[in-house]
Amino acid sequence: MKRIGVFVCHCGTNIAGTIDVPRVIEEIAKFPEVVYAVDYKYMCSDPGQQLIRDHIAADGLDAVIVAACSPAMHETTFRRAAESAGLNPYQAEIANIREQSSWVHQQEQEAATNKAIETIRTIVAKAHYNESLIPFHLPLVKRGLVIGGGIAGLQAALDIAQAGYPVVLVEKADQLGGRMAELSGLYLNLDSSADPLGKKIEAVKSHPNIQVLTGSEVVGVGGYVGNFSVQVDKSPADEGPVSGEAQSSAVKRSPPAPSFSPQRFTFDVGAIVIATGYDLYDKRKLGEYGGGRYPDVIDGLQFEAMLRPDGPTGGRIVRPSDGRVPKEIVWVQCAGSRDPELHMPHCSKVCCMYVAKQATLFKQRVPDGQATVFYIDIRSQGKGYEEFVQRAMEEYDVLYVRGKASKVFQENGRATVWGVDTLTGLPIEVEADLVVLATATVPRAGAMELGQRLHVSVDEHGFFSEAHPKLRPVESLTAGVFLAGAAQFPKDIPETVAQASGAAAKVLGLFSQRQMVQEPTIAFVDAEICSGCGLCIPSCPYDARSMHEWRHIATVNTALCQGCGACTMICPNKACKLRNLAPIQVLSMMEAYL
Amino acid sequence: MKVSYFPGCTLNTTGKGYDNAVRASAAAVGLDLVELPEWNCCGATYPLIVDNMLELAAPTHILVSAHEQALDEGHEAPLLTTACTTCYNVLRRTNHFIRNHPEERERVNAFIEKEYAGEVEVKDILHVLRDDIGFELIHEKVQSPLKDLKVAAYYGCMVLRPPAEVAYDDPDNPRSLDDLMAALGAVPVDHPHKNECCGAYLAVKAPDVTREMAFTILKSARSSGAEAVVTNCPLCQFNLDRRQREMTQFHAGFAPIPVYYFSQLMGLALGLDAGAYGWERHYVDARPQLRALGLWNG
Amino acid sequence: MRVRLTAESVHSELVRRIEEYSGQDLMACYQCGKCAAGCPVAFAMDMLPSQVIRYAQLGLVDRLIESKTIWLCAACQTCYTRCPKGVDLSRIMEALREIVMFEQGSHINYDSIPPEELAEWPQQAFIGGFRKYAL
Amino acid sequence: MTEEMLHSDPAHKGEEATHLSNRVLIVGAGIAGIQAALDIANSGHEVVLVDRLPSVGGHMHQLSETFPTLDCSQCIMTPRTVEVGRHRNIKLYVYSEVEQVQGEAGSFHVRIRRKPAYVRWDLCTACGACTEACPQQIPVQFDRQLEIARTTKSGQVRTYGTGKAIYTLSPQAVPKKPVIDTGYCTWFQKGKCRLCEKVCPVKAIDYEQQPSWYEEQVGAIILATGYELYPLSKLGEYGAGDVPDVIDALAMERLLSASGPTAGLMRRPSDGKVPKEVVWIQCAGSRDPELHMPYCSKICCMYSAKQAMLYKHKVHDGQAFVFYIDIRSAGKRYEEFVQRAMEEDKVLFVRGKVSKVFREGDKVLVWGVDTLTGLPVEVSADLVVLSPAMIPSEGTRQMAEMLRLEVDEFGWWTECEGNLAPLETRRRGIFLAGAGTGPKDIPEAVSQGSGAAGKVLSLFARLTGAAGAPVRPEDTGIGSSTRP
Repeated sequence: MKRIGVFVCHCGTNIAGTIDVPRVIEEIAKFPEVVYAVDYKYMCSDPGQQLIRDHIAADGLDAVIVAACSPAMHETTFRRAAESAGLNPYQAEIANIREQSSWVHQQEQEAATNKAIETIRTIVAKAHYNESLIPFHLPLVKRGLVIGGGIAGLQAALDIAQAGYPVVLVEKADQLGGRMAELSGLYLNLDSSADPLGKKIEAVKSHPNIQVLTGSEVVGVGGYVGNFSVQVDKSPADEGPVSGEAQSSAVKRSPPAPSFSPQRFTFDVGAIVIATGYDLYDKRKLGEYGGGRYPDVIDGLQFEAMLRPDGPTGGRIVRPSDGRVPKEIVWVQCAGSRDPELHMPHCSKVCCMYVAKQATLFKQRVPDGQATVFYIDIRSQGKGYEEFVQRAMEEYDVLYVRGKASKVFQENGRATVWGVDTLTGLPIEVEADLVVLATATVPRAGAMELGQRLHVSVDEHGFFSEAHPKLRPVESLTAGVFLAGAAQFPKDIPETVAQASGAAAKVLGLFSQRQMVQEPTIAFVDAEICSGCGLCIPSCPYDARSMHEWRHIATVNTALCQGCGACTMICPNKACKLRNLAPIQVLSMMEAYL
Repeated sequence: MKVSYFPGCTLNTTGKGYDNAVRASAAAVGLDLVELPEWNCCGATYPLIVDNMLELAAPTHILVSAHEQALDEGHEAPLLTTACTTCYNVLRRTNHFIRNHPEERERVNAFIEKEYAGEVEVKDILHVLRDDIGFELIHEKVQSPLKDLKVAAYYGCMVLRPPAEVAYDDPDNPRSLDDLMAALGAVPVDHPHKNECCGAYLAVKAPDVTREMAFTILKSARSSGAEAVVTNCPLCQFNLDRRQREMTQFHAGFAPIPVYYFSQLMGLALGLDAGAYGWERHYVDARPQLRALGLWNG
Repeated sequence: MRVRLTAESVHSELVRRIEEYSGQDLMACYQCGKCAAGCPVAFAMDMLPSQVIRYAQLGLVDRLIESKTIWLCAACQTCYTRCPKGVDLSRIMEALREIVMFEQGSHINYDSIPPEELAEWPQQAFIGGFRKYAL
Repeated sequence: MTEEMLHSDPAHKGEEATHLSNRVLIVGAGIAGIQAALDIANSGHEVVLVDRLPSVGGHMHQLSETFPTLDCSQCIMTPRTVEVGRHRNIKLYVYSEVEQVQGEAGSFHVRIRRKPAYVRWDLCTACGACTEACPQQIPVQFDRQLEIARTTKSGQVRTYGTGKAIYTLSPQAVPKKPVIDTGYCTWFQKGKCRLCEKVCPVKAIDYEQQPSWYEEQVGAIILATGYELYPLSKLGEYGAGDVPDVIDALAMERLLSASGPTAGLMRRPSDGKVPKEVVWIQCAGSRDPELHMPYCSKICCMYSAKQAMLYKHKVHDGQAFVFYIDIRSAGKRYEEFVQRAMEEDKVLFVRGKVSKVFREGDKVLVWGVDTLTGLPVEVSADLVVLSPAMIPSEGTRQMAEMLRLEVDEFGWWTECEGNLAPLETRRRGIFLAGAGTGPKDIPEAVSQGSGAAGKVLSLFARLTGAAGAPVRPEDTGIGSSTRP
């Protein structure tokens, strides 16, 4: 017999507004083994937790059930509370009477109350069989992997390395710098981006803790948090030494002997930062704007290249079709963004600002030029951004026209934009020398595949999913894998840099531990019953199963097992079991319910 | 290849010349157009309000006829074509609706006392020529190539929009008519307004508006170097051609430009007798241009 | 006069009928203006196509009923083809025409057209126009 | 995490040899400060976390639900606040302010002043008897000074404050200990009452309590001082805060919150009626270089869409109007969220800044414009919610002077470099996180909190000489050939 205490939470009115809590208390007090039952307004609050701790001691409880919200929310909270009172944390269970009762049955209070009572009854049945478990300890490799050598990856690598840990930085391109290296300047101060970026690159390359692999791709990742095994292929085209000034070093270097097989590196890391950045939406998919059809219809990065002193035009703004300096330029915003019907549903976030910057730089260099921007909403919400856009309007006479352009065509050497000014209600036509499409910002090609390789979830567009949109923005849902920069969603540079430092902090937090702690509520094999059929091996989504080397039974890699239970379903003899969710527990829970 | 053919009201009356050219050219390239034994008007506009059952009855009736004809005469597949883009648009969309709305389909069927579930495939004549006959084959059959006549292909709305329901070409940058012209020995010129609307039935309510819409298209065709415009839409042909009468008056310096039906040029290129192709109905007489190129001696 | 917006006016019976006849969700439009930017008839309209939706969103159907725009829409579907929200504006125009004609009768008088002009028109223009502008 | 683990870690070797401190002072226990504190504390360093409110959580604690997921703010926050409250590496000073900072990176000397709560927290068990007994209903700052009218049994409408003169911030407050508002307490004001003292079972009430001072030695500082809202009193054309049914956005959060003064029921302040037409006014004091603040406050568009949505979920037959200049929904799933507000909840967004708001009978008239039709419009609303500009939290400027740091003309912290060093100040060892540098939404503030933590951890490693152990090529197999 166990001594079980049940603590019912009101969650303000979230639970108590629907469920008759006094009746719940009255009923559960009658359950066998329940020696104490009490309710409180917010169990998760400090006094609520204290209540639990007090009664563990006072009533000699050896199991605790908190009837409250989803275990996803507060299981850890209450297990810690139990632990701090000397109870094994795995003797603390949650009965979810909020998401599964009060919230979904708001109109049926009687039924909701009954369901809450039944839910608690099943957890009591489970608690009866719960074992006291001890977490596993696993070794921890204190080396980081950063994927992507843009500003996000550079910053994350630096922060980790400066804290004393080795980092491997893998970049697909032949040089470091990523998209930022393609930019002409930064908004606000219009500084050239080359300088500060160059310093970062230099700091990374000269840091004794950082190893850089350019021209390389992560092709395989195995293992788990603290113990990832990584395979990186370095393309044979880039055999020479890594150099940030690849432009200069590439000039006089005899081509290496052709070799077609990439160089493969395999090494272990404890944590991974994904900083793979963004691509621009293919402008050829924007037929109405003549993307890819007309030479003088270009995208934002192509225009950046023209503004860059080290760019192909040497910093001259010229029309691709005839090399002349354009006098009139039109920017078309939301080219493929905010368009759930035909293109991308999201706002690409950075376009409003870079367009304002490009228009300003154009006007600085071609003072008698005319800059026109078609927009839907001007999104200049960053420090100094609103002022920057207003300056573009006031000082540089950039004409903002509120309305999405519908058609762009080139005729007689001129590019014409059909738009509208929704503020006067007039259809507008602008004949320009050059049209710049602010195409949607999308994940880098291959992001989906990388996500699969890393077992990290991505959304339907290929942006990496954060663990929680509000409170865990730099973590992925996979332990030990963190996110930085536009790989997660379009971001401007300061946001990217801050997030990269945040990802680094997560890595450092992980590395500050001596070893990894693994939840013990995972699968195990009952060697007595296992027939060695091997069915569980392919059923495991985490590759945590294998056959024992010489005994004819299946085994569990405790580091990889996530306790999902797929093996327990497929095992014909029920030799695969989950700790604290054994078949007998499930059966008794069902029995309690029926 | 036997295909059910729906001429439609326009090709039966004012567009007879276009129809003659379509039938003759099709026959010359091995496309056997079998006119539906009985047919009615399609309605000339696809109904856009939700309660559209009454308006769908007429086009569904045509689809049913095509289905019955295909079964009775043993066509390879129930395929219905038309050279009127308006009819194509209405029939194609009706068919699309019938296929995708089982409940409304029942109501239409009950109304016309037939059982039809979208068995027929509706294709525009140009689509059939492109995919079922092939422009290469047509090119091989050309007797008198069009002498590098610079033509601006004009598609209008009906075969392009809404794309999900009717388009067999890129709605922003269609190619099929251009490619056919190239196959016939003409030089298609690229111009930006091949998919702009010319005003459609505004012709009857606001001819001045249609004139301006047509002007936008023709001006751009002209400045792209075109010597003629070619279209596959009888209403567009009318709007683009007929409205040139007032265009010179409103736009100084506008030089009239002939507007051909694609089938007229096709018949000529295939070396057919083009006498009954309705040349006399053109406002801008095309014959002098053809004579100058040696393509017409009538 | 200021136009007063109320919960009732923005959900008026006429607004409801526009949505019902057209099958379109008026609130799906976020007023980017792309329909107006691409509309080939916009130059002749007294109210932009995007404003037709806007007036309907505000419940100002009276002004829509008086507008020339709904009679100038050629249903070319350029707006719908490019709409980022998939709003079929030509259906909204058609719904409005239906509503107006239901109250006011046909908007075209064929008797006034010279017979020689009538004889020139392609059948489809005549029938199409009749379908759009007459009950 | 144990002490043993901490000191066995190679990253921390060498600490004992120096006089440098590897503790961190974090000023502000909003979500940015909390995140930074947890990241640092979980890495084994001690954190001194200071906040001037009686409990941690900052503004996020006041929010009802958060965009774009509509997660209950307090629910998702509680695990963090509880962890902060219980963390062995976090030393919490609430109801306290940093009074003096001296020294340099690695060894800052900090003096903290703790305000008198008039309650001995060491004795208090948070039973709540004092608050229950307190006769003085007061408008409280946490509820944005809201006063809610209720109809009494006799049919009279009476206005009540939303809290008591002895209060805790919320049921989930961490720590959950009461303080006395001496400005309202009948004992402090009139010299009588002492009811709380009478009911307190553990004799924790101490009317004589004095401020106390504490000294702390830290190696780094994170400023997570956050924001405030521009006062309505400065917005004369919008009623200057004198119209009870014209409230600011944080007050609306409290009205929408299940733990708010109406327990989440939608009631308007003046007469307690359910508002049927509600207007949100964007850019109230923002984007206005001439008269108010020139900058965009960044988060208003999103929270207004969220509030309008939540309002519609509570008042199904209500109508929400949002007057805006530009809709700024530039975040992950933000654009989709706003479009959902329009489509599913029929929120009517009207493009045009409101010019005037005034009382007419029991209604509030809003004069605006729809720039898309070109029509002047008005709404006779039951409730008007303003989105006032965000401004730096009170005292930021003084703190800047004390720390010899720069703030911009509006009082926001100046970053070392806006683009590539957004978390650093010009002084080594002092870092920034959250809305103290300018308006930010929650994920950004959290990212910055973690980011600042990363900066601190890196700094400590460098200060203590733990950093810089060069990698050994044989560990990765990546030979020296990849290095120049």
